[in-house]
Amino acid sequence: MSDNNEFEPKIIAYVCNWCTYLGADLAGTNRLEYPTNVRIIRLPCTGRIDFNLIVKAFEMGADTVLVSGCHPGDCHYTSGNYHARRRWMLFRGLLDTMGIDMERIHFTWISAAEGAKFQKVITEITEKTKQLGPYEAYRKVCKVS
Amino acid sequence: MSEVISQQTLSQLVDQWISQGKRVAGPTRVKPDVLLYEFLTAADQLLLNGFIRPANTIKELIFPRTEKLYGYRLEGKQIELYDVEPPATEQIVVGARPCDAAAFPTLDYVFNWDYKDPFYRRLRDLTTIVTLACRDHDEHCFCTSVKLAPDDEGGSDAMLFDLGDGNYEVRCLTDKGKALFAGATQSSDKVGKAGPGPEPSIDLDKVKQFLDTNFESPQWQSLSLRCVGCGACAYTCPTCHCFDIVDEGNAAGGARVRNWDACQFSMFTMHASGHNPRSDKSQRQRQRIMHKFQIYPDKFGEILCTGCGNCTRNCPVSLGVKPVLEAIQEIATTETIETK
Amino acid sequence: MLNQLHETCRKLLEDGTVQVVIGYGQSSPDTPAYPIFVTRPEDVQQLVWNNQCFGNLTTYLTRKEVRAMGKPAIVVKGCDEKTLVVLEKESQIDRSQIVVIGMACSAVGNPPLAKCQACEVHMPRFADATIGQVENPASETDGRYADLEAFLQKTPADRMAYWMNELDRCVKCYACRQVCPLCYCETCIVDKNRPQRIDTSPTLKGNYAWHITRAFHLAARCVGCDECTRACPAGIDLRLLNLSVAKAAETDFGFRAGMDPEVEPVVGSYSEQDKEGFIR
Amino acid sequence: MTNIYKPDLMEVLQVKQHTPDVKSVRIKFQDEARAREFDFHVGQFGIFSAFGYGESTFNICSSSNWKDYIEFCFRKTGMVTEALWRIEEGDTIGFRGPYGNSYPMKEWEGKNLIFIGGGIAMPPIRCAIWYALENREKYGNITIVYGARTVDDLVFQDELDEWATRERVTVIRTVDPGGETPDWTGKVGFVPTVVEESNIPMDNTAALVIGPPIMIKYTLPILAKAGIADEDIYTSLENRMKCGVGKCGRCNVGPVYVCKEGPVFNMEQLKTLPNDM
Repeated sequence: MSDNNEFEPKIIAYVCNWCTYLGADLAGTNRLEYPTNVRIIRLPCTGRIDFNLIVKAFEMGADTVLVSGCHPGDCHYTSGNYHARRRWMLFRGLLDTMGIDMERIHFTWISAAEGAKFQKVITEITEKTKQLGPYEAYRKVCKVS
Repeated sequence: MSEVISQQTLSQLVDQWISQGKRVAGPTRVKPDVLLYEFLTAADQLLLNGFIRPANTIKELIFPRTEKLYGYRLEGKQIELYDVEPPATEQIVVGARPCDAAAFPTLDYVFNWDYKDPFYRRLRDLTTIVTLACRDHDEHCFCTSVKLAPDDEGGSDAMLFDLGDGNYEVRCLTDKGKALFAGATQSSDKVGKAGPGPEPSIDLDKVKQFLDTNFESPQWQSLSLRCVGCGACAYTCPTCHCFDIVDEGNAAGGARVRNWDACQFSMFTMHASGHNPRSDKSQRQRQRIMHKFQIYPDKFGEILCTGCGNCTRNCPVSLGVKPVLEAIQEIATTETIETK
Repeated sequence: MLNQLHETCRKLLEDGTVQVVIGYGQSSPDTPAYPIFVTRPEDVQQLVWNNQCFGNLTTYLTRKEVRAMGKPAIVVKGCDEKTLVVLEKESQIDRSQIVVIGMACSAVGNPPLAKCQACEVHMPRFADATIGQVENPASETDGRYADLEAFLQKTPADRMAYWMNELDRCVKCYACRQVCPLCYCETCIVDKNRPQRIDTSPTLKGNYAWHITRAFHLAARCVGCDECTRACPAGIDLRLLNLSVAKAAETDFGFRAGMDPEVEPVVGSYSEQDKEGFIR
Repeated sequence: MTNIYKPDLMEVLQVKQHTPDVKSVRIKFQDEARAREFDFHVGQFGIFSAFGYGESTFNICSSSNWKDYIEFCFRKTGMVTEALWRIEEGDTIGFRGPYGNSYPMKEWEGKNLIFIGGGIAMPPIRCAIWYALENREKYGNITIVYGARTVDDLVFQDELDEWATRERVTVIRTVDPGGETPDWTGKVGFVPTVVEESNIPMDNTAALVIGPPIMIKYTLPILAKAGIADEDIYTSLENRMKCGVGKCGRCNVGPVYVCKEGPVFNMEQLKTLPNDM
């Protein structure tokens, strides 16, 4: 297979403004290269990450979704990430029942100092998504009949 | 003399239509306790007997729950509109109930007055409806109260009568129907007969009189009190035809789509200003009943109800048209007595 | 039992304790009972109680038309009563302004509904008046999630296929939302369009988005009355979706909505100790 | 078969902002043949679309004598109007119509006209005012009473100025108490009161009253008292519509489909309709 034909996944990363976004920024200033497959969407806090946004990302053709924020205890708003964590735990149960591929939804804590971790995470999930291939199943759902 | 077809030949015919690439729909069990009109992939999915009627209607074949009106492509400031490829596949419904089919002659009025709706007409032309005369009815059926019958021929291209011996009498009512069964039937001296149908229980004149004079009646409040405000009645009604028009798409393009809508939703009439002419569910329930039994008859001369009873069967609180009409009738009777 | 119900309600209406009794009526035997609103003592005879009393009447407590009728008494089964706990926790009702008439219930439906098979609240627990006694109530089982667990035996791909088939039938009549006593939002998120989060079209895409949203907005709130499933004209087994979130809440937080009025709701609170194996 | 739901594509010629949340837009048909054959009567409405967002119903607020373009005016309140708010000169939008009935400009000939409007109701009156001014000899005295919450909320202010310079035209502007500015020269007070206090001669007069229901409610008795018959008092209803062609089932007031039998009604007709507004 030539390089041109290789599957390039679309990865949507919802990141919080205070930690992961700065972590991504740090990766940039430190010239830590990571795959360009990721599209970063900055939100104030992981507590703001409405689960509809995860669904929306898949609707719009994402192959993988990453949600990332401050480490527990580091939330700029004290507890946004704790609330988010609870919701994700419940949400995973629902998505699992619906047969949504849980290997395509990732959650991480990446602080403003962890540029290297950001690089590592993005590289890993890009590789992982490449192995999984395009998320055809959800595209089938979204093909308007 | 009559024309009959055996169950076996009918099945072969259905399979033949399917293999010809036609879309064939009929009552089928999608789950042990869920019986619906659905497209069939084989004749053995078709169920004709042993139930009163499916929970949905065949309206969907001609007025789909969601339908693209046209597509659009956006490129910079350029916009291009394009027609969505019109459906060209013939559709056949087998085993529809007469109360489903009877809706179409009534709906023809609204979809064709002044502005003609091309989408409705196209699918109407492409669809052949084979009904099965009803032998049984349940407590929710009231076709006889709205001047129909278990073997009403309105909207049917052909009608089957169960002869009870594994054969059906076929009465072809239109050219479309004749074409469908040409050469497949045999002459016989057996003549089918529908069941007696429900005893008429509603005096429509009395109801109409009430509606004409009781727009502002406190009774609407009590008549609608238990309504939870969903659209189950409207969406499983053969004659409800209200719709919404929305855009589906993104910055590059998409489609303008029409979707079923229902007068029981408060958003249905909400103005941009926030004012809502029907902000109360009593007003919405009134609209539904008025539309069916006053507005539509006054405008088009037909009642917008075929008495199928689906609204009540599907209602989570067993409301729907019949209980409301019966209550109206009772109120009307009591009031007449009181004024005397 | 029925007599006792009638007498209790008559008394409540007669002495003006309540202005309306929200209970069950029935047009003929063995047909589903439906909600009725009794305001006159002489009409209490219309109230019925039998295994056709499916509805969760608490859904009316938050409706403006019913609120306008005055202080209500409400007939509940043990399962419906759980809703009251959640509604009160969410400040939607003032429990002191409602008279709760709890009915002993062995099961509704014939055969009994799925929820009744693993019911452990045959006797209402917080009612102001409890009527009847359950003879030989089925002993409490751990079978609450049995149907879900059986479903989860399928592969994810098969589960996806199952839901594609089920949700294809959804016509977006919103009966699931409208019957739900906990879907009390003034304006539902699907009715908001700035931005349009959920496609309003009844396509598979719009239906997936809607049902994920519906189930998740009820996360750790749904008490499992299964009214949504009963109301669905397309026969979609929404119960499985509700159960999957409920199971996660019980497994991860030991929380069951509507069971214990003293416990803080799972959503809206947090613990630093929440487990997070899935987060890197 | 004609697709009755498919709009014409229109080029945006001009966008004008009137107030912090009201703009008017001038558009013309991209297709020249359509432009030539297009005709409408003042009072009719159109359904305008921002592709990707949806359709919205507005009165065509330009005069039917203006052949090169049509205009519409809207307040930014929802998804579609927010999208329309963003359009610029040269953009493309959709238009279908004209729909509905129109003002009886013919019947009004030989009469004095009084136009009473509140807030965003000026645009549907404006088309009739221009039409009357363009056929000046056919109509008697013209009085325009226009009120808004604040000075900033008055739309088409420049045109109000111009109308005031015309012969036999009186323009009365008013704002709600508290909505005036230090240099405001118009009146302060609600529209019905201003109508009553202005001693407008109302003999042989037809009135067009459009505005919020509350304004209409209190203005009507004043007109009646001045001797204007119900059949000479007109208004335009603006119900929520989707199809515009009498099918989608939501704009009816009792038995009347506003999109087809309206939007223009006189008070005599409205009095026969149930309270479904």
